[in-house]
Parts: sequence; C-alpha cells; structure tokens
Amino acid sequence: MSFPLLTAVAALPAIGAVATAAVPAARRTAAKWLALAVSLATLVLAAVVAFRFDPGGDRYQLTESHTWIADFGVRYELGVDGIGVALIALTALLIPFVVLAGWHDADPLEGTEPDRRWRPTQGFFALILAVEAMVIISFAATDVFLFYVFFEAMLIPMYFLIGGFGDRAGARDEGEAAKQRSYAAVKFLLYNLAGGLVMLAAVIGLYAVTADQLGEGTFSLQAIVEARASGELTMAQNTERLLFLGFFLAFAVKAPLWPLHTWLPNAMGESTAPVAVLITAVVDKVGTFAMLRFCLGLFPEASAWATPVVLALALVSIVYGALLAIGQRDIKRLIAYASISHFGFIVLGIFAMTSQGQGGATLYMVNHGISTAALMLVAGFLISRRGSRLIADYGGVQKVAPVLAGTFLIGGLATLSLPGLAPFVSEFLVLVGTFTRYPAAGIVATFGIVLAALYVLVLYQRTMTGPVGPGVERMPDLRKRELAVVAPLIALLILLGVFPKPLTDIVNPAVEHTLSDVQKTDPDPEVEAAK
Amino acid sequence: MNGTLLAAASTTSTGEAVQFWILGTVAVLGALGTVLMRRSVHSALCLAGTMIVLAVFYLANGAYFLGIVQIVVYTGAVMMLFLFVLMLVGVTAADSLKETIKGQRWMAVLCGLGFGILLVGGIGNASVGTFTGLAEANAGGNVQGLARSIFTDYVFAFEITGALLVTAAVAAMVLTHRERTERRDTQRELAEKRVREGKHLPPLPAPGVYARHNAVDIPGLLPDGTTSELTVSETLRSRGQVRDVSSKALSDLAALERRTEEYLGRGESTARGGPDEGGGRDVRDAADVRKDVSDDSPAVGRDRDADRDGDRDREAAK
Amino acid sequence: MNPVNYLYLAALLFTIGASGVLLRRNAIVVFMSVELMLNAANLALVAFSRLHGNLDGQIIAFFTMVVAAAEVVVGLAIIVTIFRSRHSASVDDASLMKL
Amino acid sequence: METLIGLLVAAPLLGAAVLLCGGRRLDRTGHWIGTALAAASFLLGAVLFADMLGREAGDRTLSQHLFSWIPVGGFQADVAFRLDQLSMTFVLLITGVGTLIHVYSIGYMEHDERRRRFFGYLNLFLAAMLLLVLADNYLLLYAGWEGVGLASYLLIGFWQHKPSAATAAKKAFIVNRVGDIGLSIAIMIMFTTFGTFAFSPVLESVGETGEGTATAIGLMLLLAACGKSAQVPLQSWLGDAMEGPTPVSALIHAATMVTAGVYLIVRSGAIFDAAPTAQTAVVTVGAVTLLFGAIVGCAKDDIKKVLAGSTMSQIGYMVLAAGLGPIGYAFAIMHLVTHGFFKAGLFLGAGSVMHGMNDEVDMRRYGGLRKYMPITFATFGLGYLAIIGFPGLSGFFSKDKIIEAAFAKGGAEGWILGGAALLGAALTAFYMTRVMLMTFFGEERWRNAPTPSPKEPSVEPAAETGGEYEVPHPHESPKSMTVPMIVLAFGSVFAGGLFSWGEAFVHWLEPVVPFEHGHPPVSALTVTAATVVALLIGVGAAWLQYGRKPVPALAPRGSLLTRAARRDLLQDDFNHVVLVKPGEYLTRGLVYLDHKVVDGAVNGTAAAVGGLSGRSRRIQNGYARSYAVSMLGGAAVLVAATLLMRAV
Repeated sequence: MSFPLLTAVAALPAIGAVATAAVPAARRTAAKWLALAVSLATLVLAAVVAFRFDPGGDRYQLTESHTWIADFGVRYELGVDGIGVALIALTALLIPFVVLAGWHDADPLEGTEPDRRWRPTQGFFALILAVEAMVIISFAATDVFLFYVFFEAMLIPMYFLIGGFGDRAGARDEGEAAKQRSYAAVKFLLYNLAGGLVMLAAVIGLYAVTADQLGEGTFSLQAIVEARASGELTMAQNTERLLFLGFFLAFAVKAPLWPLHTWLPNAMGESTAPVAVLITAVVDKVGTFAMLRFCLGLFPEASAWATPVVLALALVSIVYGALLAIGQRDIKRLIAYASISHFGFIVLGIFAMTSQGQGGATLYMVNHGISTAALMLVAGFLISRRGSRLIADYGGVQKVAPVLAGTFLIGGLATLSLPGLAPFVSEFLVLVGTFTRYPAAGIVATFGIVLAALYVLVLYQRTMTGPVGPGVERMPDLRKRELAVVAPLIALLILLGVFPKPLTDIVNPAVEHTLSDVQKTDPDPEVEAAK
Repeated sequence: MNGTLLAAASTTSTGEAVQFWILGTVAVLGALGTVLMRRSVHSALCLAGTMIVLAVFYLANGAYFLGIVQIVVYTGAVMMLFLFVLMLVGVTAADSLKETIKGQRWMAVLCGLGFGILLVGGIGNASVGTFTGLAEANAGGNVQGLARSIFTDYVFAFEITGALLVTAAVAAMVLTHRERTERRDTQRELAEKRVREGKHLPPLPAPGVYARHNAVDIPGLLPDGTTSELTVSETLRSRGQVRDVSSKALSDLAALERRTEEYLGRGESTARGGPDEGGGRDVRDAADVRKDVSDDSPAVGRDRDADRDGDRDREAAK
Repeated sequence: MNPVNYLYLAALLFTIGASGVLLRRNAIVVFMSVELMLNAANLALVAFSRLHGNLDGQIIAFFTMVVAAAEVVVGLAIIVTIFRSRHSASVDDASLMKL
Repeated sequence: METLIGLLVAAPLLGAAVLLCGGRRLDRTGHWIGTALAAASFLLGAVLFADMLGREAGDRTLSQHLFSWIPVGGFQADVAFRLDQLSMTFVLLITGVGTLIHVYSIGYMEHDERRRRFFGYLNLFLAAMLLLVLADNYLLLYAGWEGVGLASYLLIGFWQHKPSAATAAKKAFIVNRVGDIGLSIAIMIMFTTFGTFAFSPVLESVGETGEGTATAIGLMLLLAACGKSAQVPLQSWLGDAMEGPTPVSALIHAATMVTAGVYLIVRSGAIFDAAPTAQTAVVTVGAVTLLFGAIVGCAKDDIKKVLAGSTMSQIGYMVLAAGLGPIGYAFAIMHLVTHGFFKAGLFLGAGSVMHGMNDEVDMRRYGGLRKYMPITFATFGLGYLAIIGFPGLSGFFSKDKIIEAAFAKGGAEGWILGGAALLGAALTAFYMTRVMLMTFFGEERWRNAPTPSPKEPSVEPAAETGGEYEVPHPHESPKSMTVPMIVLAFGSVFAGGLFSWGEAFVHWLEPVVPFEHGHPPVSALTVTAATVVALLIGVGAAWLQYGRKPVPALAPRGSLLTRAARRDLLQDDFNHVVLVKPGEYLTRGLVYLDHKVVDGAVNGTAAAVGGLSGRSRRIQNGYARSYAVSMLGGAAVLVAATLLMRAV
C-alpha cells in the first residue's frame, strides 16, 4: 500500500486542531495563524488527492484498509469515488475561508481579558479543524461503521461551536442571547443524535444480516455491494426497507429534509456566520452525500420503493423552504430556510435516479456550499457592522458600502441560481434529470426558481437599496481580510458556472456506478433527434 | 466436645433438633426484638442474644472456630462497639416507630414478605439431602482445616481482607478523630465577642420571688407586671415547665403551693381542705403540675405514684 | 431433623433483618439489622459447609465476618461524624441524595 | 471568421468586467472604455456582416463551437455560437443602437457619480443580449436570456436610493422569472423528447414528435416571450421599468431586450408551425397586447410611460406577426428593426426633453418646447411620423405589412386580427399625436408652478425639488446626445423603405426564416388605404382634443376607462389581489405553522420527555431507606426470576 493520502488529509487538520488548542492563552493570534496554515495545507493535500484521482480508473481509489475491530469485522477502510473527491475538495476549500472569516469571532470581548486557563479563541479554531477532519473522514469512509462513528462524532465539536460561540450581534442582551444559543445547540445535538441512534440500530441490523448470510459479518460497503450484486447476499424485502429507513432518517435529519428541518434555522441563526457556513455548507453535505452513497448503494430496492415519498418530501422542502425564507425577518434565518429549499433540490436530484439528477445533485452540493458560504459570510460581515440580524434594521447599505452590497448581490444571484454562476448548472441539471423521469415533479420544482428570486431580491432590496437607514450611515466597506474571503469564492462561483467540465468529468463516472447499483438507466428520448 | 463432634456428624440427633427448635425460636425473637424495640439499646441487646444463639448453632454445625469467633468478635467486640456508639449518640433517645416516608412501610413489608416467601419457596424446592458431615473435613481439627485452606487456596482473599481491616481501622480514625486547627479563644476575645454579638452582658436576674416561697420555675416580674424570660433557666423554658403566675389570684397561688407541697410529700398540715376551695381550677392546676412533673426521669414518676397511694390513705383515714 | 431447617431459619432472620433496615430510621439500628442479615447468611454458609462436608462454607463465613467487622468500624465512624455534624442519627436526615 | 463571433460577445463582457471591478480609478475614463468596446463589437459585427454578404445565401450560416459547457450523460450543453442572417440582423441592431446609446449616455449621465458602473452595466447587457441572439442552443440562449434580465434589473434599479426604482427593478426581474419558468420547462421537454436542445436538431426533428409535445413546447416558449417582451399577462413590469435612466429605457425596454421574445418565437418558428394551437395563442396574445398597450398609452401623462405603453403595443404587433407563421415572421423581424430605430429615437428624444426640463416627466407640465429644443423636436417628430406609420417612413412599411399578413391569416380569425391591428394603428396615431401636441405645441404650461395631484405619481420628481418651484430653462441637449438622436432619426426614416425595396429584407432572412406571401381577402392596396384612414382618424381625434383646446395642467378625472387605463388597466391591482396578497398570507401562515406545528411538535416531544422525567424524579426522594426498598424489591425479582428459570 502506498502513502495513505486520505488518512493524511484527515489527520492533518486533526493534528492541527490539537496543536491549536495547545497554544497558550496569551498567543491568541498565533493560534489563528496556525489554524489558517493548517487549513491551507489541508487544501493542498486535498488538491493532491483530486489530481491523483483518475476519473477513468476504478470506482474507489486511494483505498486504504486496516483491521480495526476484528471481532465485528469493522475495518478502517477509506476510499474515494468522484463524489467523495468533489466533496472533500469542497470541504478543504471552504475551511480556510471559514477560519479567515471567523478571525475575530472568538476574540474575548473588549476589556475582558480571559484568565490563563480559559482560551476561547484557541478552542474555536481547534473545533473548526476538528470538524474538518471528521467530515473528511466520513466522506472517505467506505466502511459503514467507520462512517457512522465520525458521522456522529461530528456533532460534538459542532455542539460546542454553536453553543459556545454564538452570534454576539444576535440578541438584545447577552443573557437572552446565551439562552437562545444553548437552546439552538441542544436542539441541534438532540435532533441529530436521535437520527443517528436510529441509524446505529440500522447499522447493527445490517451487520446482523451480513453475518447471517455471508458467514462472518462485515461493514465494508464494497463487500456488501458486491455481495448483493453477485446475489450471495439477499435481504428480505421488509428487512431492507427497515434498514433503509433507519439510514435515511439519520441523513434526512442531517440534510435536513422537511419536516425534520426545524433545527437548522435555530442553529444557523444563533451561531456565528462562519459556523453557520460550517453547518450548512460542510456538515449537512454529509447527509446528502450519505444518501447517495449508502442509501442507494446498500438498499437499491428499498430506495426505489421509497422514491415517491422522498420526492414528495423534497418538493415540499423546496417550496416550503422558499416560502418561509420569504417570510423571515432575520437575515440568517432567511438564508437557513433558503438552504432547506436547496437541500430539497439536492435530494430531488439524488432520488430522480438519472445521471443528470444525481450528477446535478453532486454539483449542487459543491455549488451550494460555495454560494451559501459567499452569501452567509457577507451577511455575517454586514451583521457584525450593524449589530443586528433583523432585515428591518438595514437599508441603503449599497450607498455607503458598494463593494459589500455588490458581493452580497452576487452571492444572492448565485443563490437564485442565475446562469453564469455555478448553482445554475447544478440546479438545471437536477430539474432536467427529474423532469425526464417525473415531469410533474420537475415542473413543481421549477417554481422554486421564482420563489428563490423573490426571497433573494426582497432581501437585497430591503437591506441594500432605498434611503440610507439609521445606524448604517457610518458603515465601513469590506476590509482587506473580508475581501480576501469573498473574492475567491465569487471567482470560483463564476468559474464553475462557466466551465464546470472538470468537476463533471470527475463526478460522472461515480454517478454512473451509483446508477448501476440501483439498476437504473436514463430514459431514452422519444424522438432520436437528427444529430 | 465429642458430643458436639458427633452432632457435627452426618446424622442429626433428636437432641440437636430440640436445641434447634428452642434456640431457633429464641433467635427469631431476638431478631424481631432488634427490629421492633423502641430504644436502640434494647435492640442491641436483642441482637447480641441472637448472635450468641447463632454461635451455638455454629458450634452445633461443627464450625468451632467460627462459633468462638462469633462470640468473641461479634458478641464481644462488635456489639460493644455498637454500645459505645449508642452511648455517644445518647441512650435515652427512644426513636418513635412512626413512619415518615409515605408508603415506605407498605413497600417494605411487601418486599420483605415477598422476598422471604420466595426465599423459603426456593429453599423448599431445593433438593437438600442429608448432611454429609464434617467428620473427615474436621479430621485434623477444625481450626487446622480452616487454616490450611485459608493459607493455601484462599490466601489472596485472606491477605486482601487483612488489608481491608487495616484500611478500615485507619478510616475509622480519620473519620472520627477531630483535630482542633485554630487556636482556642482567650477569655478576653470571648468577652469581646459577647459584646459584639450584643448578648446579655451582666449576670442573669434571679427568678420571681414571693413573700412565702421562691421557685426557679417562676419567672420574675418586670416593673410593668409582665414576666421576664431571662429569669428562668433555659432548660425549664424548653421543657415548658415555666409557671407564669403573674396573673393568678393569691388564693390560687395558695392552692398551687399546697398542691406542690403535697406532691413533694411534705407536711400534710398545709394541705388541709385543699380540694374545697378553688374547685375546678385547682384540678386544672394539679393536672398541669402533673404534666409538668411527668415524662422526665422515671424516679419522679415513681414517687408520684407514691403520692397517689398517700392520697388514698388519706381518703381512708377520713 | 432436616438440615433445611437451618436454611429456613437463615432465610427468616435475613428477611427480618432486611425489613429492619427498611423500617428503622435510627442509623445504628439499621446497622444492627444489617449485621443480622450478615449473620443469617453466615448461618446458611455454615449449614452448607456441613451439608457438603467441606470447609469452604465456613471460610467464606469467616471472611464475611472479617468484612462485616471492617464495615461496622467504618460505618459506625461515619455515623458518629454525621451525628456530630447534625446532632441526629436518623438516616432520613441525611437525605441529600435527592436531586 | 468564426473566431470573431466569440470576440463579438467577449468585447462588451470584457468592458463590463473591467468597469465593474476596476474601482474608482476608472471613474474618469470608464465611460470611454465602455463606449469604445461597444463600438468595437459593432465594428466586428459590421465586418462579419460584410463577410456574410460576401457569401451567397445558401451558406451564410457561421457557427463556432467554443467548449463543452455541461456534459452529463446524454445532457450535452455546449457553449457554441451560430451566426446566421437572423442573428446577424440582431447583432447589428443591438451593437448599433447600443453604441449610439452609449454615446448618448456619456452626456446624459454626466452628473452621475456612478457613471462608470452605469456603463459597466450597459456593456454587461450588450454581452448578454449578444449571447442570447448568437447562442446555437436553447440553454445558452437561456443563459443570455437571464443575463439580459439581470442587466435590466441592475439598470432599472440604477438609482437604488429611490425605493420606487428598487421596487420596479425587483418587479421586473421576478415577472421575468415567471416567464423564464416557461423557457426552462420548454428546454426540459425538448431534452426529454429529442435528447438535445440545440436549435438545428430540435427544429429539424420537431415534426417527428406529436402535436401535443410541440404545443406544450410552443406554449412554454410563448410564456417566456410574454415575460421578456412584456406581453399580456406578464406585461405589468414594463411601465414601472421606466424608473430606470432614459437611455436604459431606450436601449433595453424599447429597442432590444424586450424584443427578445419575438426573436425566440421566430427562431423557434418550426415548433410553432407544428403546433397550430400554440400559434393561435401567440396571435391572441399579440392582438390583446397591442390594444392593451395602446389604450394604456392613450391615458398616461408621464411621457416615458406613454412610450412604454406604445412599446408594448408595437411588440404586440411583432408577436402577432410572429404568430401568423411564415407569412408573418419576416415582417415581425422587420418591424422589430424599424421599431428599434424609431422607438429608441423617441425615447432619446424624451430623455433630451427631460434633460432640458430638469427631469420633469409629466407632459402636462410641458408645452411649446419646439422652439427651445429644435433638434429634439425634429428627431422626435420624425420618430413620431415613423411610429404612426406615416406613408413613406419606415414604420409605415413594416406595420402595413403586418396588418396585411393579419388579414391574410384568413377566415374570421383573419378579420378579427386585422381589425385589431387597424384599431391599434388608429390608437397609435392618437396617443403619439397627443404626445407631440402636449410636448412641443400649445402654451408653455411649465412656466407656472404645478399643483401636484395625488393620483399621478409621475409629478414626484418636480415635487422633489423642494417647496418653491423654480421655472425650468428648456435648452437643447449637448452634441453627445443629439448626434445619436439624429442618426436614429435617419434610421427611422429610411430603414423601412430600404428593407422593403424589392422585399430585400425578406429575401435576406429567407434561408433561416421561412417566408411565403400571404393573400389577404381584400387587395393589399385596400388594406394600406384602410391603415392610412385609421391613422388619419387617430391624428384627427388627438388634434381635436389636445390641439384645439388648451391642455389642462391637471389631469381631468376622465371616464372610467381612462382612469382604469391610467392605472395600467388595473393590471397591478389584479396581480396584487390575485397573487401578492394571498402570497403574503400564505407565507405568514406558513411561518406560523412552522413555528407552532412543525417545530411545536419537536418542542412538545422535548417537553413531554422533560415532564415525564420530572415525575419519575420524585422516586429519587433521597431517603436511603426507600432506595433500600427498591434494592430488596430487585433482589426479590431476581430470586423469582431464577426460580422461574428453574421451573421452566
């Protein structure tokens, strides 16, 4: 076995997290730079992974496999297909921006110099890196149990990030803010734990099934998929459906899918913008990714069986999320509901079971990550300036801070998936992919486009245009650091919107494999057009 | 010795049966006593009895060493320890058996009975044959036998229990030993403390004084005719034996005095025609005097009975 | 006489001791009841050892005694300290285990 | 040659990028850069045009495949351009008029400190519009389609500090989005049906699919066209779009962008030919809109809103023509081009008037301006003659042909459409004459202070100038503004004649846009005569009302129809009642529901668990004895269990 590249990608931030946490209290800035350096190094490694990955090659590459818990056939198995590569790249790409954007979020409040033992800043960045490590592992894990462990472990650092480093701009007084924050954090934790425990039951059930039929039980994704393909592992219909539900529930909570979404607005609203980005752009992607890799890979028949319901839920999420976004008064909650709507699109694409749908869904994960990061971070900068999350407190920002407004607008346009920006590509693919198999669903989903335009533009109009509102007059424009966060993201949005081919080339083969798992092929056009 | 050796043999003689039934009853009674006696001293004594009975049973079952140990260690050391602690805590305190925790008693009885019945039932359908007897086990002597296996098979357990004992001893010392860490206050400091706390500085005033008689249980009257708490000792106050006479007519006082003297068994002469005058109120007073006198040391109780006899004599004499 | 009687007796004593633990408030009496239970157990052990004709039962009974002695020492010490601090030997007064 | 096509789009795109990212340092030179790049792409267009003329009609189509855009499975979207006669026409129109309007804006936006960004947006618009007309597949067209939408959004809302402008911009974008649903669904249907959405394969093989599919696609495309070209029922945004700077109204909301719908329909002619129902829908929409716009135009007092209404109605003509099939396509495009000239000219004229009247837009505050701004008057007048279809001017040729074609549709349908078109011509004449008279003739109503009427929001700008009213000093606009107007005036005079000289235009387009002669039930001459009569009636009526008797400075209450027309025939009220209000209630209701029901369920569960544990906590009363009871109970249970085990 060659150099364990994937392990390295995951281990680097993990070590970095420990190191950052160990920085003495006085050297706050050093911790920040360390965190930034580590995240950048991780990005480099991830880039190496992306280049070493050969789209034409076999399905899982850069595989590593070691025994972990021999008694239960639990193995430390890593390996990436195109989807995994794309998402690992996304994660590694976003973290530096998250770190940079959160540069001052964990500083001690003015005047209060924390004592030697209490090191919030170090903790903040260490937790972010820890999350990165866990997310990367779960994107790379091809062993169900390994995946589960990190899928759940992720909650711990996230819990502290949400509960410990809330949005200072958020609420009137600190006490009430803290209450809101801990409420959000606990809600996040319990919600996801509940889903995760159901999944644990399903994981054990899966082990039982394999142990029952294959002699000794295994958690290895590849092994199970091959066994199913070769017919030496056959699940009873009900067993498979139950296991599928167990897995799907956990992912639907994480994703989040209507009606399991209510933790997201609280979590995103109360946490700082970078953490909110971490939640919606990185952590939640694990849910959709896992639907694609585990639900479809392990339980093809059950997936086919559940498709109508899942599609319905996805459609509800799309429309519902958009409508609620329109109704929001709080900028961050608005973005949160917008994300719910977008996750609806992702799930829709996944379960449309067409190459366009699933390819689109994968691109969507990446693009949504970038676009939401851009929008949310700019919103965060805006909020940190005015000290309020309420849309009503703004107005005319465009006049005093044109660059901020411009970037905000671009982020918003990406969110409403304007052609030329990355999300359009994925959203249209999802729509087309859905339409080819389920025209009605495709049409319903299309209305999400209009609603998206509505909430984005209403938000932009209320905050940025019109006469300059009170408290906005002195608002400074984007600073160097903030520009350094936003500009690359926007450049990326445009690049992926105009020339997404490199990404699609990586993703397509993986999608083909997934489709072959569920024994689906794209429906043929009724008229073979003259080419 | 031989007899008991036989008794420890496989067969059980009728003698042992008799012994069992008698002593067993005693043991059960003792156990019940332990649980039910109001005063813990009594419980302790009952327990000691039970333990002795058990010691006998041990001997009867050929566990000579244990029997002795039972008597020496348990009935001797442990029970003594109990008694010491009882003394520390206070012997006279008789705790009421009134249940304070809701439903506790019912639950306890229920569980206890259930458990007992199940146990008995279990033993009942357990196939207990006859005694194998300890003849060959005790062949080289019971103590030797025990020693052998203790120092061979059970040596580790033995060592550990030894360590446990030492630890326990140390623990007991640590727990009970109280070391004065701070310096004791000098008299001056105490005085200053009193002043600071605004306590009553001069000596306490004397109790109420009357022409004919003075009593510690009668509070002194303040200029405005009300009584002063300070003049009566703390104990009486807490016992509620203070007699507030500030509002009583002198005649009542006279009756009162007489009653008291009668109770204290002094000169009948003063007791003439006591019941005639005063009437009901006397009775009341008498009653509360009795109340006052009652429920302290049994001695008081006793000579109170004596008084009653005295009364009866007097009725007869008339 | 049927040796099972000893076991019955042991069971009876044990149960009485148990209910004593449950019913009495005075820590010392509770302790005595515990001792009672231990003794009951010992009786059973001794009877067993005679039943099976080997000394293991007695040895275990012996260990039980030792442990019981240690336990009594510590327990009583605790009772004394508690009594010192709160002038009562009632187990209900020490009801701090409540949430 | 092909590579030039890419540059055609790239030039203005580059301009946009430079101007928008360049920052303040470009403020002084920005407008020149923008204009230069627009002109550059016009020159490129000219070169390509010359080259195209060089080759004979058969192979005039150039195509350039740049790179593969979105390749996923069977879904192959390429960034590829196709330059044929149709797109060539548009390229010239867009870049030509675009460049002129760039020049015009240099003067018009002189005092705006954000002029650089304005030119950036204009360039962005040019790029997007060129992408739209040059795309060789529907998806790329969609990209351009939304791109122009974005540019129009940015430009309408260019004066963002005015809430009305911001609202108008938002409205325009969203209404367009509704139309875009149509386009995207159409693309989906195409992909599902043909496995591709490139023009040539789809259009060639559309015959092979059933009429149902074709109709569906057609209707969806029509929806898109309605959105972009402000056709009923998605017309409501155009009037408000006049909030934008006048050059924008001229370029985007008169000459080019709003005509994209017509381009789409003509480009997809094959589909509509295969779907008669869709065609009927198209002509209906066209006819309704041309009347609708005309009626609105008759009632408005805001000069730009009148022109907006007229734009609507003129595009109605084009759509009507496009709906007529091969007998109409060419004329639709022809009218589109001529309209591009004269309508842009008219808007620029209006802009020049406003420029001289310190941004007053209420025609009732004008009057007698002809001697103050002669050039504007002349150019505006020519444009006026052109649009009312005065014989010999360009509007005459194109509109007359359309009316003929409408009659030629045949049957009752033909009569109805023709009638509508004629009526529209009369109305056009009426409201344009009204504009002329109110603006350039009559007494000078602007000399005395206005009595602002609450009903008409268009007097706001004047009111903004503060309490006391300073009399405007009408003056002719600078060269940079007049020159483009003159050029456009030339275009509006001669273009029509040029095009219909021996049906040159039709034959030029024929290779891409099928053409056949329509045969009206009555002779073409009769139709022309009728048109002229209608035109005279309209002019006369207008003169009777506004020429002879003085125009009241305050709008009379007017008839019910007038008042309705002033409120854009209640379109906004309709939308408000039917869409906006219910939408608001729906969202509010959903927010409440999400909070109370969906989230309430979650919190309810949490509360239930909490309460339960609160109850069970009572068991832990802290009394050692009760714990002991439970221990004993447990022991008892264990014994029982063992016994049971033994029993079974």
